[in-house]
Amino acid sequence: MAKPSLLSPLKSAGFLFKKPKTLRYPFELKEPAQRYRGFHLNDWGQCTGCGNCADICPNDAIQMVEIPELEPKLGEKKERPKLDYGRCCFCGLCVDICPPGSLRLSRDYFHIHFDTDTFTFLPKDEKANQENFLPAEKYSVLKASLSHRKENYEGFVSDLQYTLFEPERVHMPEVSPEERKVSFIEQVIGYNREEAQKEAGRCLGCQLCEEACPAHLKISDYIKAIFENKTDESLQKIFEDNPIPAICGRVCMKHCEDACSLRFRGEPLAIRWLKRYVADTTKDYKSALEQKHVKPSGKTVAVIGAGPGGLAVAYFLILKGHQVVVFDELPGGGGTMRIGPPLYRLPLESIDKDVDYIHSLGVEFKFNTKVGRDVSFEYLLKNYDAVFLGIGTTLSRSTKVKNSKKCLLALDFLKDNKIGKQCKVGKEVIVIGGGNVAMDVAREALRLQHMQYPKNSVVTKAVSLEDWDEMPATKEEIEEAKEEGIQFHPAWGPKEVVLDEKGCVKGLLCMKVKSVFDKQGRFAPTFYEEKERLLEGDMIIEAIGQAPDFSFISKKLFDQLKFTKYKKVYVDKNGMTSITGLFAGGDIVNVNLDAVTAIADAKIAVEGIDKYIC
Amino acid sequence: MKDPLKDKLTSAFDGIQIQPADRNQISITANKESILSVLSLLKSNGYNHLALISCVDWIEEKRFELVYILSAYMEKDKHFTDMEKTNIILKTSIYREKPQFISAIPIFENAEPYEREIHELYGIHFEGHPRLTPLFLEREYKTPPFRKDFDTRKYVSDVFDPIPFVGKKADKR
Amino acid sequence: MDRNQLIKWLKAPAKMGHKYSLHAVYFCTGCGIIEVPPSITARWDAERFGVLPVATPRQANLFLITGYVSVKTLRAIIRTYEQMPEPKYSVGFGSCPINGGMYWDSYNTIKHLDKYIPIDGWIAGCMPRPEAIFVAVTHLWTLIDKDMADGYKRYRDHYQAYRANQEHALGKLEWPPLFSNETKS
Amino acid sequence: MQMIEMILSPLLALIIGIFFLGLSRKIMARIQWRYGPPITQPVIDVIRLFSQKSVSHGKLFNLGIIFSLAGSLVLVLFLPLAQICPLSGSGGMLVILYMMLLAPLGIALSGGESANPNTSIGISRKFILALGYEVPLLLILLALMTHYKTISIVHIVSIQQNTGWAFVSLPLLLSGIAYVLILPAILGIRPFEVVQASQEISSGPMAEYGGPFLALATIQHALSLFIGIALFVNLFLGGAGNLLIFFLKMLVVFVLVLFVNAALPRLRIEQAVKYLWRWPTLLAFIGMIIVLIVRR
Amino acid sequence: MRELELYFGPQHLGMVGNFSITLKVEGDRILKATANPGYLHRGFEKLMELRSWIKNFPMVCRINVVEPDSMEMIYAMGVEKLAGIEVPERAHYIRSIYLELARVGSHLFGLWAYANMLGFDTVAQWAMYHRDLVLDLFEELTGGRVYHIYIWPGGVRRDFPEGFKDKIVNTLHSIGGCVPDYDNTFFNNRLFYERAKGIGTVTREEALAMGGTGQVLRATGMQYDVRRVEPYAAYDKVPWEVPTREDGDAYSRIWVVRDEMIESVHMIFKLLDAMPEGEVYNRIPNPFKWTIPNKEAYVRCESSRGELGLYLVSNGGDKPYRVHFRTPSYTHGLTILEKALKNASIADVGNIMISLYVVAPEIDR
Repeated sequence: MAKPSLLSPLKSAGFLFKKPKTLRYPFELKEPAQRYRGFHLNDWGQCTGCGNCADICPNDAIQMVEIPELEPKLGEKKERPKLDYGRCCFCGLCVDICPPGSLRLSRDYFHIHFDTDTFTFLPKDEKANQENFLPAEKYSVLKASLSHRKENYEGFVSDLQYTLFEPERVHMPEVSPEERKVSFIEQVIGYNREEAQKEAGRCLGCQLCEEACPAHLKISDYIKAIFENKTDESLQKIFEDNPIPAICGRVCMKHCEDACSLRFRGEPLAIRWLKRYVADTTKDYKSALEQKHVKPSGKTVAVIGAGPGGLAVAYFLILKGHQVVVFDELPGGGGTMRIGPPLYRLPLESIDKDVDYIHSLGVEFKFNTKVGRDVSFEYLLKNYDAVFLGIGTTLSRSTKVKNSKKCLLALDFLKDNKIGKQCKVGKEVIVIGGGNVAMDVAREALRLQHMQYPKNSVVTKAVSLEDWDEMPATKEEIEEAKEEGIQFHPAWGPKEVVLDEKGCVKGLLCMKVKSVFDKQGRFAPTFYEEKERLLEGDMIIEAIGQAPDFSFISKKLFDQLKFTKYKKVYVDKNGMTSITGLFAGGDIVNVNLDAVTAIADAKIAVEGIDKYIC
Repeated sequence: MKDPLKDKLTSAFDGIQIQPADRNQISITANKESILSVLSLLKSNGYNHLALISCVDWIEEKRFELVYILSAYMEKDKHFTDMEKTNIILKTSIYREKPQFISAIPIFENAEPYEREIHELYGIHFEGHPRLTPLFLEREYKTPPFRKDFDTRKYVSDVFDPIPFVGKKADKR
Repeated sequence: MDRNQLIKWLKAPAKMGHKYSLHAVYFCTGCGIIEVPPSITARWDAERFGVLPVATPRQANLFLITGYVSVKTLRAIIRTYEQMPEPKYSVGFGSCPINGGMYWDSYNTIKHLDKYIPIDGWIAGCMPRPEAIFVAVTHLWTLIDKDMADGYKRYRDHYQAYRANQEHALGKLEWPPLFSNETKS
Repeated sequence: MQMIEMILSPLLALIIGIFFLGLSRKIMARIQWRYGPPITQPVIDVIRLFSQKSVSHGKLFNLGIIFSLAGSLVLVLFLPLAQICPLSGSGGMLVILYMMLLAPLGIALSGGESANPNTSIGISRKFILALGYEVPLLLILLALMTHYKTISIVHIVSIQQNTGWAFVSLPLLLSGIAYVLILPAILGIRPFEVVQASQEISSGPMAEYGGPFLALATIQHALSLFIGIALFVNLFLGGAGNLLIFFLKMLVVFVLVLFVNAALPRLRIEQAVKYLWRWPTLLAFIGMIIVLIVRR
Repeated sequence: MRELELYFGPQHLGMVGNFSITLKVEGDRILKATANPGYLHRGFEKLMELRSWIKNFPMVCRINVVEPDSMEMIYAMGVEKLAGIEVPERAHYIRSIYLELARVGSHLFGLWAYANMLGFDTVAQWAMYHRDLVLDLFEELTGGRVYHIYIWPGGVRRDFPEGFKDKIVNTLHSIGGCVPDYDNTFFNNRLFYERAKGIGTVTREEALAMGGTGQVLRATGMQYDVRRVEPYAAYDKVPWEVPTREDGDAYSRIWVVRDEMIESVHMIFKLLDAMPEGEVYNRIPNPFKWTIPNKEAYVRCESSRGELGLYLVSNGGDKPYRVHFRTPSYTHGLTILEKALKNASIADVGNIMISLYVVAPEIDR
């Protein structure tokens, strides 16, 4: 510390002759920093309207407003965030939580106005709102406002490394491909409690999945219950909408996960596995669920088919106090679930767990009873207050190419392997089809090959009309199939099954596909006739689709049954077909062809039945 | 905490609970009668810095918890010991109905604004406090605002929201 | 200043005076005040625009209400606003006076400042940057030019309503009404 | 001729004073690393202030400020501006000494009417400060009068034109330095900006002025700037033969004073008075004694 | 002389922050001073009880506008202590650098306020200019000039942008280059000495009795600094000094501020050299489902004005049950200020208040 002086301060006078350090705003502009947190930008193309930003806003500044003009899409709400700059504190929490990363902050920060109403604002970005975003040469600071902004002026954006949500899913332990391809051991091991809680903790509670789910399960609720380690409560939530969690937890087509808001920049929440976790950890449904005593209504309903739809109808009806009898030709419940999904995917015990619970509620099951053979359809219609038709698709379609009689059909193959005796497979198996059933068939055939020819080299080939990107099977199914060693031949169409002299299958003659769908998006494949190729194989399985079997219905009644243009059974909003008292659901009604949609149909039908018989 | 002090405290006061130190933090729960003596004992044992007096409203248990947080100033200028690192949280409970307590001003001078604040925001009366006048608030509140049964959102929507806009804006809405 | 402005200035010197000599009340109403010192000092230098903080409201014609307004401050704000000589301009600075901002559910802050005193312009942001103050000043110039910055007139016209709102929020006011009852309401 | 001068002189003072106000803001700004307002800013301010409506606190409140301004205007008439000096013949320095007290008095009258505690503190400060610098000023003027054997400023100026500046003439050097030391106090700038100390007493006497009153007060402030410097230029820097040189001399003095203003903080009032009564008074006293000795 | 009732603030050019002091004066002497806070009371602690843990992060920095960063730090420390969240090594260093930058900025703001109070516009403007340069650094780092919302539980919100180290060094060098100017014009100014020496003296005994911390205590020669006493972030990783003065008056306090600023700059350089590479953020749990076990904690850190504490109680829910900030200005502004103002001159009210570095929003909360 020098001695205080009177003269030393006068040295400051020297600054009179130096250039001032002032920024001569607005003539000298200072760009805001790269990360500046200014007004919002929202890419409406990416935004899903999930509302996480509104939930995290500490100031209640974000409101989700409905935009009627938006086209509805899967996993998207017709809502967009609306900002109130009379509330916003520019903290950027909304940016860090935004799962698709559509909400960003720009470097604009001017809005000066005499009217407070202009401070509420629906953020859009340059793409959606071009007139408000001006290129740098047209932009003027002095006019800057919410409707006069600069183009390409992104500031604080979401960074996957620093997001508030966890983009990566908890790894699901699986049996390795080498191990699983030689047995029918269940591929997925399942979460333990910590893993399940951790995974459940990723859920942001935006409920996009609930809208996407055909049966509208209360997904965020039951996942929250899992997070809080209340599996019983979670199971109760599931059972409100879905009585077969053990089945659905394994084979559901998980429309919910396709809609999960985390899917954009990370992996979607493992909703299906979590449902499976709940179903599996609960040893006994009965103790976990409270059974309410309902006064019996005295009405009886017949359900044809014990598939997911039939089971769901039975369950919901019994809860309403109606007597239910379920008829099925198979020796156990589950319908297609019992025969379709291979054992490594859906073990029989899981099916029986769900079916047994429904049975324990008082539903009468008549297995090994084929309607039309053991009991007539007209009898059911006459003697029961209502009949639910949940027969599903039980006939496999054939390609009908030359010699296709020599091929096996997918459903028969699967059924025999699952509940009958194992098939003898060839060393080179060709599977025609690119759907999930084809994958199941191929992978099952592969396992059988490995089990039956443990020493020899074997090969399974999958032929599909569709190319990689169009293949209807799910991505992970294809991935797993590839892991296990299945050869894919996409974009090849079958032309002829080639036989050798003995009449045994020698191979499949294929031709290159030009296109699968026509301009309207209908299935109408065209081929390059000249590009041919012979795939060798000693066994061919056709897995190109299924059709329902209505043979048990008499001609007279069948004529009364109306169909939609997709060749589906027509039902009204109550789930009733054109025949009074006959309700229908499941694969014969909807185009989704999966379990959860069948449950959704069942719920509609149950309401209809209830209304009809009471 | 040094053991002698612990012994002193447990021997001198009934019903005192001392939780073991957790990351430089010791919680002591004492009876409300003995709190001032505990404070002065702690002060004479080196914990001479009253950092904070706080209050927690445990509405379900129908009690207010008064919290005194103490730490130690250094005894010598450049000498640091573990004692300075330690924060003592001294807690006591008082009834929620007509809450009353004794002022700690005679022991710690800077307790004055803290107690004044708690009086204002929780409605706890401190005996022996020279000026329990309003510190922060301008309006009068039936329930002191920091109590858990005071719902500030309801208050805002009841009191401020009905006030109408003026002029053009009022006509527009 | 271009030539047109020069002509206008010659026509209406008072208006130009109001525009280019905005003396601001230095009142730290809220946290927004933190950006006022930078803007009036060397880095940004608001004095280039004729903006200068002055000591008392009597000398000022610009009132920057910087940030949230607690009930206790509201009393001081009304007092200060009424002391300012007409014509006077008030600018709400930051989110909080517009719609409550961060403190929308606080029992001790008011949400809409324009219910109590008229405001001529609002600046969005939390904090608005110093640049925003300058742009606001230029906007205010435009408003003054177009005679749209008429908050003080509105205050006179609707004084009864404003006073009623003030008394609703603050209880009885200890000072007499600024305008007598005869003014139209 | 005298009539024209009577009008011209205050007008010039006004222009120069307001120019100095603008200049001071500009120069201060430059020392503070910034550009500062346009130099015409005080004019705009004054125009704006005149157009504003303001509350009056009573007749005396209105009269006081006019009284103060009138005092300053009349004082200008007694000051020679280069060749212009409307009332050169009469009064002389004693009048100036007397008139210089009028301005604070007017402000005091006016401020006393408004019951603002800051104003009353400001007024008391103003008088204390005036008391502080009047003593050395009186001694300095006495020394000058004794040295030049006249009380007329015009004479003093004309003598200096012949014999050189008083500031550099040995006998008057100390008095000159004393004047320099009290000049900030006369001008009311730092370190003697105690009267208007806005950060302490909200600009003191001006606290209740708004609108036209403040405009008048600003003009009065500008005039007092002019008077303080013009007096120094006349008494110690030999006045000037023409207006330009007079103005340049004033400018130099003003800029130097501004450096002090920029580099020093404000003193407390008692420190200010203590200072004023110590060093400048001492110097002025010694200076006077020297003058007396030299006279012998 | 008659007694006058004088209101210093809230609308006052010398008042920093919305605060007011009611003075009872006789002539120029103050008989009694009563601090009158509450102009900025927003019921912060109540509002925080209504918002979830993560939503409080944008809230908490608003408590103190001058140095929001230590507020962020204290809340992050409290939450980390309650929830047991670990912070990566690099984040500790970044936090320290960030907090020291904030301290420099805050002290420069204090210098502005103090110089402005003395009518010392020139230095005030310089200090504010240099603070703005520090704010530019913050803007670059965090995206906000004033409210940075940068320190999160589990680390910091973003890593340093590219080339940021050099920017810090350059900016600090350019500020440091002006230290001689400041010294010449302000700190070694005779009139500053006259104005501040012996004004607002708080002796060590008084300071200890009234719970003073920060410069108030360090100006009396005690090296009490929470960064040293109970080190947090990376303050125990590099060597640094605690500057002190002996007299306990405004002059000593301002000098302590100056020395602390210089020490902070040196510390930043050391921290920058020692900073390791690596992660800066351990992801916190999903904010919508984040609950913290039933616990209480008291944490403290050294803000630019003294000891800043936080008493945080959780009842196991997704929101804090009780938050209480122990802010240095509370004691300094309500207890010590009233005592220090007694018998002072009116001209020194702001002088004393700002030398105690009373920041009003911190008192009111």
